Amino acid sequence: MKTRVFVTLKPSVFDPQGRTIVEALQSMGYGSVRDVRQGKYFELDVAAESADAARSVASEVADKLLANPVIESYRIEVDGDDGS
Amino acid sequence: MKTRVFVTLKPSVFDPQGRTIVEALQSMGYGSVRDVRQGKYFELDVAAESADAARSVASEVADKLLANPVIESYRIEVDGDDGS
Amino acid sequence: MKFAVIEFPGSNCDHDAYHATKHVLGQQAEFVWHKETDLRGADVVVLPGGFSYGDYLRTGAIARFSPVMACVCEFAHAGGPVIGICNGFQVLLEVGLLEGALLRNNRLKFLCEHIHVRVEQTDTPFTSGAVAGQVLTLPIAHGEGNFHASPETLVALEANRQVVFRYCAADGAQTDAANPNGSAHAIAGVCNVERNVVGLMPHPERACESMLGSADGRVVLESVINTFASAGAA
Amino acid sequence: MSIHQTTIDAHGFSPEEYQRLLEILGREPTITELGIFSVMWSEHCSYKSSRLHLRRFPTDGPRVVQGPGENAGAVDIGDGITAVFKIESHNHPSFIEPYQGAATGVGGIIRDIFTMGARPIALLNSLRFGELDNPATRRLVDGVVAGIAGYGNSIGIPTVGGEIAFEPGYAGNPLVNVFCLGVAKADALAMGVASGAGNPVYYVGAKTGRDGIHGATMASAEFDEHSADKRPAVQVGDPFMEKLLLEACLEVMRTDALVGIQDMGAAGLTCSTSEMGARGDSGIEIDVSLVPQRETGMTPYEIMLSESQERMLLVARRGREAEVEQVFEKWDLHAVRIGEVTGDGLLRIRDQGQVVAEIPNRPLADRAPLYDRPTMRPAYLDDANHLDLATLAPPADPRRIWLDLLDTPAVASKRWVYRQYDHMVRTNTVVLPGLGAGVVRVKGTARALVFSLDGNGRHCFLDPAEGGRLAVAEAARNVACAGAVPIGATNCLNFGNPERPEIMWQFSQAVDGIAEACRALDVPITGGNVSLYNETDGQAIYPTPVLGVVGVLDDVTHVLTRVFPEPDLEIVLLGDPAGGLGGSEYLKQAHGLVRGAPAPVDLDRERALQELLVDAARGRWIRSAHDGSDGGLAVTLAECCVESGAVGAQVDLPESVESVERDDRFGVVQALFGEAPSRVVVSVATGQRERLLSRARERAVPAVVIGRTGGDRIRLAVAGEQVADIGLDEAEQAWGQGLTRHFETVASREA
Ligand SMILES: Nc1ncnc2c1ncn2[C@@H]1O[C@H](COP(=O)(O)OP(=O)(O)O)[C@@H](O)[C@H]1O
Ligand SMILES: [Mg+2]
Repeated sequence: MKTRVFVTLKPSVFDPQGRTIVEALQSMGYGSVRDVRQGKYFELDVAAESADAARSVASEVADKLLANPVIESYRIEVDGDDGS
Repeated sequence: MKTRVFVTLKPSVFDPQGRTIVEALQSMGYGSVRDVRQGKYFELDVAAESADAARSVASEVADKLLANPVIESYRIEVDGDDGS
Repeated sequence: MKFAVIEFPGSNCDHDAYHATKHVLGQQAEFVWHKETDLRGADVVVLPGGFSYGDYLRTGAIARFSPVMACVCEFAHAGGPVIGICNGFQVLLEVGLLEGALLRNNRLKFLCEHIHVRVEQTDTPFTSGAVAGQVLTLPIAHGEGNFHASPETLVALEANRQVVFRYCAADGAQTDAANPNGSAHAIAGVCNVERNVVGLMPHPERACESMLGSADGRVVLESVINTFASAGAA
Repeated sequence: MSIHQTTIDAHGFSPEEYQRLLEILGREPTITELGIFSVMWSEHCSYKSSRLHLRRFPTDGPRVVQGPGENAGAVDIGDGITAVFKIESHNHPSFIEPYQGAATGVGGIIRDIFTMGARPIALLNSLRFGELDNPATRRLVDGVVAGIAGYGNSIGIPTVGGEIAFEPGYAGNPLVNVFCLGVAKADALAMGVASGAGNPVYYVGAKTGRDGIHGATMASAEFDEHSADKRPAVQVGDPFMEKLLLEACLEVMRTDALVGIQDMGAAGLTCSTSEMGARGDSGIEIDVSLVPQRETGMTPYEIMLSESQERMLLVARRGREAEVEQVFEKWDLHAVRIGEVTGDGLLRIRDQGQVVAEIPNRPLADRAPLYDRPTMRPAYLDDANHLDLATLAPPADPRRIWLDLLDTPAVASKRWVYRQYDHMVRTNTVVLPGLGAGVVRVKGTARALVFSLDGNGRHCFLDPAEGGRLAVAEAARNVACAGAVPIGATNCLNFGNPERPEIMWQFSQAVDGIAEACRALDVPITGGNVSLYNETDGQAIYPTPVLGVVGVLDDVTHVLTRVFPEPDLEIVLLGDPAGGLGGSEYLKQAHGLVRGAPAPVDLDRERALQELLVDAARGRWIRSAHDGSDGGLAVTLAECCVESGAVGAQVDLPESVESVERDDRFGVVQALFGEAPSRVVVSVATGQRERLLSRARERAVPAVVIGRTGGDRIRLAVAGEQVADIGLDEAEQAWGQGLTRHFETVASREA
């Protein structure tokens, strides 16, 4: 089952990559882009019976490995399932 | 307007990070995770009148800066708009 | 005394640590492969720099799950001296032996150069031979060395005197220009509350011979050797 | 089923080449066979336009352990140790995808070195781009540098130096050349041979995907405006995998269970199987269905031509399989047996048992096309070589010119670049980048290896033969300035389309120049690389040979850098005091001209100068040595003064009496900014002046005391008259920031 995990820096953590992108965009004339934050995106293929089961594997994996709770938070989406 | 850009390696392009993560997960006992691909995720705050306008700025920006068309493709989502 | 140099797949300063401890400082040293489950009677553990697992996902994130890390944690909890250098520091943070996290350098580039750090605490096994406030010239070589911790954690780290090394100018002054990567409180290295586990971004093991540009890193390794020798004598 | 003519054409065969293929096979090829021939006979793999010329290089010498032909060259450095080194280009891939193109270039050259059984200990790179005022160029530079850093840092091999230049001619076709140096025990060199019928053939490393199929032919095709949409698959480097391969392969080689080993670079499995077979005079047979694959539905053609990175092919001794497999298991790599060596001299490819290609191995290599392409001296030269100073605007104030030159990206400090490279890992780097040639000690001995990459496209454009001589001389001189004896060379020849007689002339001339200088300076060529078709829309790059010279310093403590170590030392200029403005940085910078002729090198005098430098370092008569190149003596002196613990100088330069371009208005400019080879600025150890000067006289090397170190300014006089004066802080400001300021606001894609 296709499961997506989005990992982003917590709002309190400064994101130099995002800032650099905003600055570059502004110098390229995209003033309308007021802010950018960069995160990571994982597509997992999980062998699971149900969306719920896939979600629970993904969230374990995100807790243990994909995200570092000191600086990051995450969100999960499972195909054919809109809970979040 | 909150606009999300997901940048992923094209399917034919090798993703060493994804492969290393799957192998790590497998050795940690998560055999049900059959594949992982890693991408980038950007949250843009775009000053725009409509979701369409935000989408069009985001896709220009993705073409020019956020994604590398030679190896990556991207997908855009705008808050309160499900087209994609 | 005997150093265990832990080797993860992708470690690449393992040989540097081995060379410094064995050939420069004349101690016993052994590589310990990450799949091993005992530290071979080592007196001190070094987690070397490099790119364990390619630094894929996040620095140190995968290495912390290596079998050997359980032994390292046990060793640390029993009070054994452990030092994590660069990638090794990142592994110690990931595994929770030290507090905080390392973000990308604030200017986003990998940085390799000599910098200065001030020794803030001399009551750790790795700084006991230094003078408080002593300025060391050490190389850094990292892309993700920007120390971050929550405001509460930073307060606690300072209150408990856990900040062991701080980036500074040649004269010891703490200036923005002297902070190479944007680290909070200019933190270059910290220890745990018990003070036996130390992690730092600069590479003391690369600065043990003046031919290489600086020998200031010796004090870090000599401290632990002397601590051990005097403990043995006592 | 007969192969359609359009398919034959699409594979780049000329009618004669196809005819030869038919003769070799004695029948029509299968599509897999056609693919195999096409990559093996591509310019990139067969050197069909250049092979004839490369034979003119001197390749022998008492120290040469391995000349051209293997994965890398090797020279004996004493103490039973061999230095193994080679240079490789990754120009086209880096233009298409700067980060990955440069990264996989580094990965490729490292594999060439450890394939030989050597542990790689240092990397260098030589880069050419368009001018930095173009944002697209800045992104390219940013990506290439990040890619080199990304791969080298991760695998843990220090990048200790290199060179980088900017000229409009490279805007559409940048050059990315990477050099790697390793060391091996003299008796432990491994070779890329397959021999011993029945010995198993193993595949190890990354799985095979559809990456870079036809990359080898792509590297030999000119760019045109459609290249962007062809979008040839780009390979993504995996330095982590390569680090595992490196350690595992070196460990396997320590057993003697190995017969031969080769990496899969350009043309992947095709090239590695057929070359290993040809070298061992054997047949080799593999089944592609056993090859680990990353994608589904790959055809034998795709598997044979894939250029997926980080893969190795090895032949083990029969009966010793378990040992080999165990080593790879330790490193979490799986060596997969895909075939065996045979005694029938055929390259036989099966797919699930069924034969899909069967080619006689020797003829595939030996009967590859070889062209003696026509040459013609280009018409532009007559005009370009003509420089009349009288037609130039009068020169600006020398101080202004000096500061402008220091601030030019080509001249300015390359700190922005090398700060991104881990140049200290492995604790062998004795001289930090930016201070001269690369210097790494060889642990377990008293020695160090010293090496430099040099080349100047402007010089070669104006005179390719002289440009070739100058490149060899400069690289060897940089090595000698560190105190080392140059002992071997490698080269990367970057040129345009060889089917154009003017380009072929440049190529042939450059080869002559390089060959002559290598003979004169006693640095045999042990290998190299040729990159042709470096053109965009019919516009060729400057002809750009890049020379890598390796030297040995018997006692590492004798090492010298370019920096004046302290005040109150005498400064001596060794070599020819006269400089010319032909092809100079000044002419380009101040007048926008690439014109005249570069000052020629006198190879005997050059050799004497280099021998003198080695003596002076051994005798500790001098404290620093710096070769004057771009920007002339004024720039050279400033470079000796700035950097760590800056110290000023007061210098009085002789007037350039002998310069070719006599013009009173330009007397001072020529003295300060004129360029000439065989010139080195040294600072003299206290009390050693007479010894240095007398030894210089014996060797017939001109030597003049030109000044003294000290103070916080650099003051220049010409023939007794003070002409320019800058503060160390001004010099550092201009020189230190000249490159960096172009990059402050670039957001990298890799961010
Ligand atoms: N691309 C590069 N990578 C690493 N180091 C570089 C690079 N370009 C230049 N350098 C370093 O900067 C210094 C100056 O380079 P260059 O201007 O070519 O000087 P020179 O002509 O005197 O050799 C050298 O020590 C060189 O190693
Ligand atoms: Mg140069």
